Amino acid sequence: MYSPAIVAEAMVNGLMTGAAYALVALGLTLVYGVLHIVNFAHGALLTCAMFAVLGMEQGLGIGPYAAILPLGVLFFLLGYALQRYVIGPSSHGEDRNTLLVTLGISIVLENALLAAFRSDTRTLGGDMGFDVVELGPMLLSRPRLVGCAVALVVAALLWLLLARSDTGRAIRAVAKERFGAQVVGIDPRHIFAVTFGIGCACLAVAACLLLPTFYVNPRVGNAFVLVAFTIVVLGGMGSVVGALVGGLVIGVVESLGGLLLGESLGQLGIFLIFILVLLLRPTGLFGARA
Amino acid sequence: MKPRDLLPLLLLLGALALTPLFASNLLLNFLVSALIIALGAQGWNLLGGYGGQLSFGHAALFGTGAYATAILQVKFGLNAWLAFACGIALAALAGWIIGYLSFRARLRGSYFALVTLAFAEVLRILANAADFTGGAAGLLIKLQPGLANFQFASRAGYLWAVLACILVVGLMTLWIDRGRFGAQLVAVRENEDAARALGVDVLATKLRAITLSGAITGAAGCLYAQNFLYLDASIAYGTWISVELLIAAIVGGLGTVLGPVIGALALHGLGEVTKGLLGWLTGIDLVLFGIILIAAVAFVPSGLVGALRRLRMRGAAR
Amino acid sequence: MSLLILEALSKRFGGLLAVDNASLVVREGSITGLIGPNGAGKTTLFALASGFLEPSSGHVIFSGEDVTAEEPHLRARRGIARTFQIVQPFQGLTVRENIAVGAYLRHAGRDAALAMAESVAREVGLAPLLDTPAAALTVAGRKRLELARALATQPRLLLLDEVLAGLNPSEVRDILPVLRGIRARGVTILMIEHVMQAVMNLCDHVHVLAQGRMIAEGPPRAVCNDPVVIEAYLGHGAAARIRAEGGAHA
Amino acid sequence: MTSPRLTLTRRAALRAGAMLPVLAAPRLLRAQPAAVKIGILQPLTGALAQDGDLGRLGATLAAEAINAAGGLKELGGARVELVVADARSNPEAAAQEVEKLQAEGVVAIVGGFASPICLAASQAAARYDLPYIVDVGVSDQITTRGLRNTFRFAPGFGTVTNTALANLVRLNTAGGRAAKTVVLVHEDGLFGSGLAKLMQTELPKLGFEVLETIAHPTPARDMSNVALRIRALNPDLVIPSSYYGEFVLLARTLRQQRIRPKGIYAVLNGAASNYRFVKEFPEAAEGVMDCNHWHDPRKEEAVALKKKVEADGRLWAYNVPLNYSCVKLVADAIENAGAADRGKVTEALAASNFRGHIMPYGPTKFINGQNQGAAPVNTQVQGGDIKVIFPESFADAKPIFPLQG
Repeated sequence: MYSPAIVAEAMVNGLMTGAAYALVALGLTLVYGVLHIVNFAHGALLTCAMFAVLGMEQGLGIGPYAAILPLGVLFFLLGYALQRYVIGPSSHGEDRNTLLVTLGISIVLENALLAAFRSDTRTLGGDMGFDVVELGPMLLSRPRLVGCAVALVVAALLWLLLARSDTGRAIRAVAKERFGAQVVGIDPRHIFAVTFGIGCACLAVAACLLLPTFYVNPRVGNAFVLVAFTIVVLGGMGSVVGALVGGLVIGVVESLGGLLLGESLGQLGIFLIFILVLLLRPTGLFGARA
Repeated sequence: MKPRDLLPLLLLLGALALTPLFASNLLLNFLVSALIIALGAQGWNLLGGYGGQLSFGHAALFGTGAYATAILQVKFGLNAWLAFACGIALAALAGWIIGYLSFRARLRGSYFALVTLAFAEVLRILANAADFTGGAAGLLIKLQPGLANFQFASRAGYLWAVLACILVVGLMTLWIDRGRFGAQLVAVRENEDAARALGVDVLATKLRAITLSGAITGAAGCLYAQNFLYLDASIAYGTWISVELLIAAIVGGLGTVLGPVIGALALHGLGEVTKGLLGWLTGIDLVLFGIILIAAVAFVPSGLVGALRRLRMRGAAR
Repeated sequence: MSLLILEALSKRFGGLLAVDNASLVVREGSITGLIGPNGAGKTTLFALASGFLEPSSGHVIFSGEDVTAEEPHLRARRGIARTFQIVQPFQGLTVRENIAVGAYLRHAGRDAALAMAESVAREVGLAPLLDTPAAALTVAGRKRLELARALATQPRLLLLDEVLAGLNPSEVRDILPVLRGIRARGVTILMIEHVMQAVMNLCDHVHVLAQGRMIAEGPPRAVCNDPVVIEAYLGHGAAARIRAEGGAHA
Repeated sequence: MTSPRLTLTRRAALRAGAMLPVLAAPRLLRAQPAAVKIGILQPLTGALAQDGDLGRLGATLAAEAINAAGGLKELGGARVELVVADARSNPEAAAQEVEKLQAEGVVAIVGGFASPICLAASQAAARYDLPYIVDVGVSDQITTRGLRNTFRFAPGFGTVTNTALANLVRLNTAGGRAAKTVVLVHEDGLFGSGLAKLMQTELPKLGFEVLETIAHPTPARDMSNVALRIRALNPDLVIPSSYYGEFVLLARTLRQQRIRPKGIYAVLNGAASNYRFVKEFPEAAEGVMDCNHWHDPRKEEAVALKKKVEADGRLWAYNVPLNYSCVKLVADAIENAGAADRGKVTEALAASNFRGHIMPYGPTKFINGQNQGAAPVNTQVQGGDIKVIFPESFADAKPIFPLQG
């Protein structure tokens, strides 16, 4: 019913959207894989990051791409502090408490943003969103292409960090065997906080890449949370490669589902995949077998 | 059951039942809203508190109860009381189906939490798109106060209806707490393998728990529909309801008979207080609410009922 | 009369053959030992016997009936109870509540179950600790709790996975009469054990598992002197060395 | 119904008692009659907070205007005092807030914004015979339930759709029947779906072919696929009904994908007649038409109010003049009733013939709670401004249709 060119373009669109999803999911999967917590504050933190991008542009004249580095660092510190001084101490190592604490944080952040910025939907000024790259018959949004590329680079860097660096080894050690790691002199609290910080830094990067083509309001992050969870599950909780591939797969599924079934029911596809993966292969595509 | 075990429950519910004698409608309305959540949280608590299966998707059960009651009345002209009973039954069925699928697949912990969340979302999208649920326009139950229609002219009627349900569920929870099923359920929560070795049918135990949980939370959904007389997909199946139920149960004290009731009242009360204090700047009241929630978890990790128990023990020790 | 028969059981995990064509018979009323070096597959064999794992091939026959495909809780109902090598107490519950979970298998009522729990606690020496949270028990206490919970299910066959490991000699001495008492009540026991003193003292019959295969069986003394067994434990040539040393001493 | 009344009076008495020390200041008591309280119910937090905020702004400005002009004259110059309540973007909270407003002793409630909130809140208010004036909620269920206390000042779905279709036909005829095929894009909630359903049945009768109806969720993360489908279908006309964020995404994506239908004819759109959108994306917004609530540009009061709002750095959107008008309508009804008595105010509203509002509706006339004169206005973004193109009686610009591709 649709010409192959349209379907192909939908797939490319899906890949580009999926790359952005993957970035959001990267932070989530890392935090889940290491801390074994479902971070409910993820969406609100993404919203925070998006407001930060907006503020950088409007207040300091720093464009979204130039903001990647400073905001990445800033959100790493923010995430570190949140885990080290709020989530860690107040959850007493109980999953259900972590759940409530992250939920509490999301309520606080979301409404603090609401109080500070009102509920208006805002966008970055300028017509950066209209830049296109012509590829045959396809008109591809330049900011989204850039986003796609940066997402791949970030995923690769993260993978390298985990696989090669000392910090990465420590993170993996803590993820696998908390007490064992402690015995060899790793402070799990520090590592947890570092992990959470990296997760938040991923969000900051995602925000920088999303904003040129998206909008921001105090609730916008929620739109990405459920889909990010789906990706994390699909890719296997804790797997960086899984999050990347999962993000791309979900992006394409959503895109084709939207094209063929309509945007609303297309969402159904995502959740059905989610449920089926959980029921049939709960470790995901790339997760270690439990 | 010893009378001593019953006392706190009866005292609390008795006191609440007497509020219409002196309280304003504002307070009664507040109580009805909070207690509907309390009832739903009792359902959540049976599965999450006693059974250790933390669901993020109890909206699936709440919404099924609510929609069933509404649809049966509006589209099929069923009597409201019958619709109430059917709503409970269908919510229990929904619980059993979700449980059967996920527990058969051996989903636990975060995995179970996420799959329930997804089930609730699927139902929300379907209810929003389907015709017989009224689609996005939702369903309006006709305002016809009268006992036969399960609608009350005064708020007290709703209050007593909810309290009656809470009492029944409270007694049932107490009975479970003191019996074989409760012991096995708690054993499953604490250690599935050990429970299995002791002859506990883990799957059946979990299924019983989620089915009962569905019936209870579904009843809360039915009462919600009868009270507000309007439903749409994001009210019935929205994430907010799952979150409210689990917060109420956890804050109140997991695996305790009174926890969900105390938790729901405390949280709703807190919400009203912060709103009253700081309502002038939109959003700030919820910021305070969030901070208090975090502080509560930090300083009262075992829930309010646990804290009360400790206080009483300290008092007794003196 | 044999109560439990494991018939040519094999269990494969991916490329690893953890249990390889192992057979074993436990006579009713006996205390049978299962010994073998670390990693021999003893715990895997227990998991097959109690239903926690399904064998790749072979059969489990309990009291004349094939229970190979049965779930653990159904086997528990038939009268097979097991303990775990790594103790698995219900951390959040008291000792009484822990044992009661087992007791509820045969007693639907709360009072009967609690009474059963108390009597089992007395039998294994946990009576003074009935209201202690399980999380607060010592290692010895937890081992006793494992035993008590299993006993509370009123089993015909008790599978004990290293209940003595981690105990000091005096604790071991204390628990041996308890085990004898249990057998005296007519409960058959199959135990994995490393504490040879206990094996010698208790067992009527011993099976030896090494690298997933049954390599010897017989009365404890005979088995301990079996060169095949010694080699399995101490490595190739060990038996000859010991014999030589023994000769030199003599 | 008797027992709640009793508690109410008792409570009111208690309140009065508590306030006695304040009122006892003798000069104050004599100089000024008690303020009349009007409840403002808006979704100030949650998903609809943006609209709730705008509604509150309009209501506040109306109260300021009334008080600046000497208050309620029939009541001896009594001041109007607004009691603002937050519906938190959900019907349950809204119903609960109605109880609170009732306890505060308001004489009427204005607001709601979203249809589900209006439905739940007006029903809760009906229990107390408390007059409820719907500001925006367009669902036709609102006025067909037979609730005596509920009034809607603005047009409902039916009226809006009929006007939108009639104007579309006129537009198309004038434009040489350029448009034959249509794609409907709508959000999948109550408002978008309801509208799309109506359009789907009506458009073919008017000679348009509906090629496709595309629903999308709110919030939507991506509009590329909607744009792709539109490009594949290549309709003459796109009719979108979405909230702000999604329409902005759609318009931007269409522009970016160089998809230029002959017209974008929005109905009750969240962005198409929103100045922020026009300012931030002038190119994407240019030429977009909308059939929506809009103030009457002929009325000086409306123009002055718009200037004032913009001078304060706030956004001008239809919520502002609607709520402004609704509060003034209630004030007028109180004046006519001669007392802040809800029964009398309800009667006064039902019989109301109010001209002092700033909407292009003519004098109010309620039948079954619906204002008969209420009608939407067609606007088009032209040269970076929002112009009225229909009705011709007060249009300040000629429609540009079809757009040059």
